Amino acid sequence: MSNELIRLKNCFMAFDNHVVLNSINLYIKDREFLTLLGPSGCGKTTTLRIIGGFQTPTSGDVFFDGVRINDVPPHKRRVNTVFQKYALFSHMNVFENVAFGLRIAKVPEDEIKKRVTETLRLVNLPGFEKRSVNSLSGGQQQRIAIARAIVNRPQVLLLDEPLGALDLKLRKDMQIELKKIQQQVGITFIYVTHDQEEALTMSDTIVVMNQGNIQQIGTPTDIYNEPKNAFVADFIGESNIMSGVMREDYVVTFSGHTFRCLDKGFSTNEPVDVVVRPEDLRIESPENGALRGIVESVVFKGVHYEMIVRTPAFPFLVQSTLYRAVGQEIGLSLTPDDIHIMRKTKQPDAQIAPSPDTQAASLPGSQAEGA
Amino acid sequence: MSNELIRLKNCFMAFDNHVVLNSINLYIKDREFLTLLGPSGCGKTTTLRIIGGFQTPTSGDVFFDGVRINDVPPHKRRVNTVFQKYALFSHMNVFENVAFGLRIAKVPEDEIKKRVTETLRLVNLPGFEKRSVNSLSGGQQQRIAIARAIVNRPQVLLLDEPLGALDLKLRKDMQIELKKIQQQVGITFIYVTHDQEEALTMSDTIVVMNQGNIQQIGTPTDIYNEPKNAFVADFIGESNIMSGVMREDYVVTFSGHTFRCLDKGFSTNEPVDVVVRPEDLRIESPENGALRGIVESVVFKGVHYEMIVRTPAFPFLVQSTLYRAVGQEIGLSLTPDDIHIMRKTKQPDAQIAPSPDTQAASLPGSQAEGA
Amino acid sequence: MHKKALAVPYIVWMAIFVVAPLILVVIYAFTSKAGAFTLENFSGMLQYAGIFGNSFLLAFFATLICLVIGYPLAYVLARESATVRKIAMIFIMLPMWMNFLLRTYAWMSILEDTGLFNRLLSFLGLPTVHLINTNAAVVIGMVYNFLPFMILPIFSVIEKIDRSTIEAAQDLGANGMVVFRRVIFPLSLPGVLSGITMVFIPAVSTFVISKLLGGGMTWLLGDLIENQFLGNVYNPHLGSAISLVMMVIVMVCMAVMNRFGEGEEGAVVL
Amino acid sequence: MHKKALAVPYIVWMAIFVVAPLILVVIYAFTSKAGAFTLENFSGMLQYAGIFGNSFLLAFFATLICLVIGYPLAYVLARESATVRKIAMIFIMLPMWMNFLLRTYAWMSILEDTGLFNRLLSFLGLPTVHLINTNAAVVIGMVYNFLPFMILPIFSVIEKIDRSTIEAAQDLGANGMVVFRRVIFPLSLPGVLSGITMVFIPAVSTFVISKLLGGGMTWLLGDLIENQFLGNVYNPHLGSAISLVMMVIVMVCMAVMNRFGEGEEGAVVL
Repeated sequence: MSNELIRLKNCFMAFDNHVVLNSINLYIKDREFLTLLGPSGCGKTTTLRIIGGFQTPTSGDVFFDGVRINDVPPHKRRVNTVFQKYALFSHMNVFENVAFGLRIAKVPEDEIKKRVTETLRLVNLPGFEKRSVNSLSGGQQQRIAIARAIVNRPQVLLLDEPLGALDLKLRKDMQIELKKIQQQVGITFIYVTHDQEEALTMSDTIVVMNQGNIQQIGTPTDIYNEPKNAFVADFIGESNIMSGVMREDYVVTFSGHTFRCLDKGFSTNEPVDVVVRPEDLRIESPENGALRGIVESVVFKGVHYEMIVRTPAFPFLVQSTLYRAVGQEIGLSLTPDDIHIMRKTKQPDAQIAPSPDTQAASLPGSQAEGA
Repeated sequence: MSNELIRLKNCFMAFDNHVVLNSINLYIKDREFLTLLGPSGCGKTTTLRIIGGFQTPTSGDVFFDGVRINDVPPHKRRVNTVFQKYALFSHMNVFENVAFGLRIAKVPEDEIKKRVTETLRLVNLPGFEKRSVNSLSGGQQQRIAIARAIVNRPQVLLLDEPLGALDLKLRKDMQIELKKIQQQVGITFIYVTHDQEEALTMSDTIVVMNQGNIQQIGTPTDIYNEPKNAFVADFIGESNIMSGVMREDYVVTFSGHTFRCLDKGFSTNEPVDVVVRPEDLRIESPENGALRGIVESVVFKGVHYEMIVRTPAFPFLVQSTLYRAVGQEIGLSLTPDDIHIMRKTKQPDAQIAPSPDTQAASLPGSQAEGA
Repeated sequence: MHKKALAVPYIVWMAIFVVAPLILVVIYAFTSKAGAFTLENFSGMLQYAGIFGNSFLLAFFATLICLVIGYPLAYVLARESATVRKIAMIFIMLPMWMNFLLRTYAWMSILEDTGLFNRLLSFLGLPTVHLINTNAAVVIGMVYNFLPFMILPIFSVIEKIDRSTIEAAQDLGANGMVVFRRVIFPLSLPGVLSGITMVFIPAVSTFVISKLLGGGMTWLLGDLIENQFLGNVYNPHLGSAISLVMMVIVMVCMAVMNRFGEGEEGAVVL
Repeated sequence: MHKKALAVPYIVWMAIFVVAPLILVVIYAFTSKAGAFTLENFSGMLQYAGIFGNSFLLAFFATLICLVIGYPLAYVLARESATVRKIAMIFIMLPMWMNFLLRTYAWMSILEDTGLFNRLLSFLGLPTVHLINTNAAVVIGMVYNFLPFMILPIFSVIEKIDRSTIEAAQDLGANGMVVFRRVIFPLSLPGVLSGITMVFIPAVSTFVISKLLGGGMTWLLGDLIENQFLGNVYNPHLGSAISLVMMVIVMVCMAVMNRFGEGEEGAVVL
């Protein structure tokens, strides 16, 4: 509690009878890199905008350093934002963009010059002062947006999917750079993304959200290794998610077999969700595996192969550096700590997305017409 | 050669003295899934547009089924395109959008109805006929764009970064679905992307491009395991790329040590690029490693940890399921087949991107001002 | 929040500023010179049926010609480079910088029996035509003066049509004609409708053009109204009544057209 | 490619259609009634210096007032919901649907010594003012007639300013006033410039307004030109010359203003 900087208390938000935030509670520590992670429409951006002061919660309170700031307008908050689409001032050059906040704070001119120059060096764009912002590439504009925010030395930097518009390669470089900038300037970063890899790479703390509710808060390792429910498990990485039944403490049945596991405290025969990570399934000879199935597809992913192995009860996604040909029969083994047991939750309505197994449509016809 | 469908011969393209395509040669086989992969501005979209007929090469020829089609306008090519931003007809409903090509081909009305219904089922949007395209989500619009193209049973489907605007999770689902659709309709897909994972997942053949030149053509495994040069190695996956010297056949010196390798045919003491994949470096005790270094940073990536291990000569990127704390001294070992040797190429001018090692800027000041 | 509180009385005040004169016109139309309520101003309206008919007919033709000339021009321009577009726009706007009377007068001397146009015809060995002081001359004057109002809205709508939408249509087998008919034209309809509105309304009520180019032979509504306000008759009450009736007819026309425009593609007045 | 080949003669033809009358005007201005080249039409211009001065002054004030009234309105509207915007736009455009003469006439009866305005003043216990047949009345008429042309371009530019740009400025410590001064206003300048152009040009050359509301007391350029074309004097050559000079002065004004607008932010005519 000693270094708690921001607290959201029962923040509830609704537009037109549509609940966007469902009474969330969250505190953010000083100097941590916290990521709000979730699919579009989960409320993560709304949460960020409430902290930035651009939206006021319908009910609930926001505290900053112990002081309630619900009614403090954005320009009086010691928080700066990097907007999703940069939102640079197109009528000013790079220098004036970065100097904007300093000029408003009436910082002396030579101090402004010094700080802008230093900050442009920090974001790896030294000498760009006189450039027009419209002439910059996406990655450069992104870095000017960051410079414009951090030059004011805010206590908190809010970042709203800042890398969404960049190429994959550039995005990975910027991830490293953002983390480095955060460590150098030593301030709190609150980061919004829908990219779970981004979240894992950069964060000290991840807040997984869905449909206006916080699903889980924890370190990347917590979230990945101990997802609290099927949604988190599925969102934070590829997973095999099955229905199962807890026979007794440490014993679970799923996929037609009974396994030892590490979980207890469920009632007898309680239905549960069982999650197994694809990289935790080990390929064995058919005789040695706890499960036995046919390789249905193999995709080369670089570091590993990704296979779908169809067992009588369930098609398992398996990641392995070993190659097995399509059609081959293999065994799969798994240890008790590879099995994650979760209480059943009401499954949130998924967005309409393809489910590979319900696909039974035939072709719209053969290729008959002549060229 | 028997099933060659499309051939680009010395295709050269320049706008305003800026070379976009530098005499590329490429052939595409019938029914293959070919991906054009490269960073923005590498010429991949131009290549696609030349095949689609939207651009005519400055010089060079395009052949389709052996016939030169340079001057055939787009509406006479048996090729359909899925555009990057969908390009749906906003004044028509879903049915009319999908039926557009069929109506132009004067297909009978009941046949149109049948094929549109079938195709909407194929893309998992049955019953969407009467919807307005403006009311659909990004993923749904994307699938209507695919339906609108494949309902015409083209011989080739061109896809221009079709998943770029979608959320990560949805993108992964669509990758699987696209691949499935391609197998079901059994036509050639030419796919443009900057996402190497997308390319590895879906393609039969990958064409890596940079600055208007083809860098390498091959299967995903070829490209990943045997990159032809440092650019490909870097672009297709995270890599440690170092300068080295070939002492003699099968012997290479880099990072201050000499290693056995599998490559030969270089002149004595020829300078080369050496690529080592981060997942190929194995963590050992400091005494046992061929290289010895200090862990500088650790990032949890879900499946593995990603560490930067600073050796006296080079900071190695290492991916391992083993955790080592920051500051710990460790050893790294690697086998001859982990070492990839490449001839030096003129390094293409990289776009201005952050290079972690040249970063020496100091902070723009400490956090002094009061709240 | 407090910004809105400030805005409300401001908007109310503006509404009064805008609406007060309109209400006054309505009052005028329903009162006699003595100020008493009367329907007399409307009851005599039938005698002007010919003028109404003529005005709407000429305005209709002028609008139609503006559409036929202006649409292709807007279409061609919207596909040109930025430089060509800019230059063309300057050309199109150029006459607007010149006094309305002046440019209409210039047409008078072009269309005269011995004017530029007939001299050009003679030069080419063609028979001359009598244009000045005919309805044709009035329509030409209207087209010249109001054409920019047709071109601009159509141009700005076509310019905004995404290039890739057109490429998608080509890709699906549509040749140039089909792309236009099934994609570009339907998408440009809002511009066409606003262009028609912006040409038809001033064309119906113009009075200078008919005076100069029509030679006062055929009276139009504009002349009739002007005569009530600036002319010898001076009867603003009748003038207001005529204007009101004209406004109502115009509004009905536009409403009908918009209804068509929203319906089936291609069902527009064309 | 062949499309362009078709477009070229079409554009040339349109250029002739547009430019021919303009050239004719220039020819008129430099010829006598007999058709001989002369500079006489220009040499006598100095005697109209007073009318020129008056016209430009009144147009300047009308433009300024339109800007002062129109900018806040456009600004407020651009931030309103789509429904409010739509309704407000209908209100703003409403007078345009009414005959120009008619709405000006309505103002005449509002501004009369015993008109609506003075009656309102009396009712409020304030002294009445003499407005009709003064320059003030003419300016009011201009403002009323041309205000929509100021509001629309400013509105459409402000409407397009990205909401997040404004949020970014707030985020960086700018309060409402600073956001406006440093971000919104500079970004809205193109709209302001086009609004000024669209009000000033017709205001300089209007003739009906001064006739009805100014009572013919002060002649404006529009009246002077009308008199050459439609009036008793009938001297189109002099009329053309006056118009040309007016056009040149207007263009110089606009060029100077645009130059300022491109320079430092805030250096505009405000």
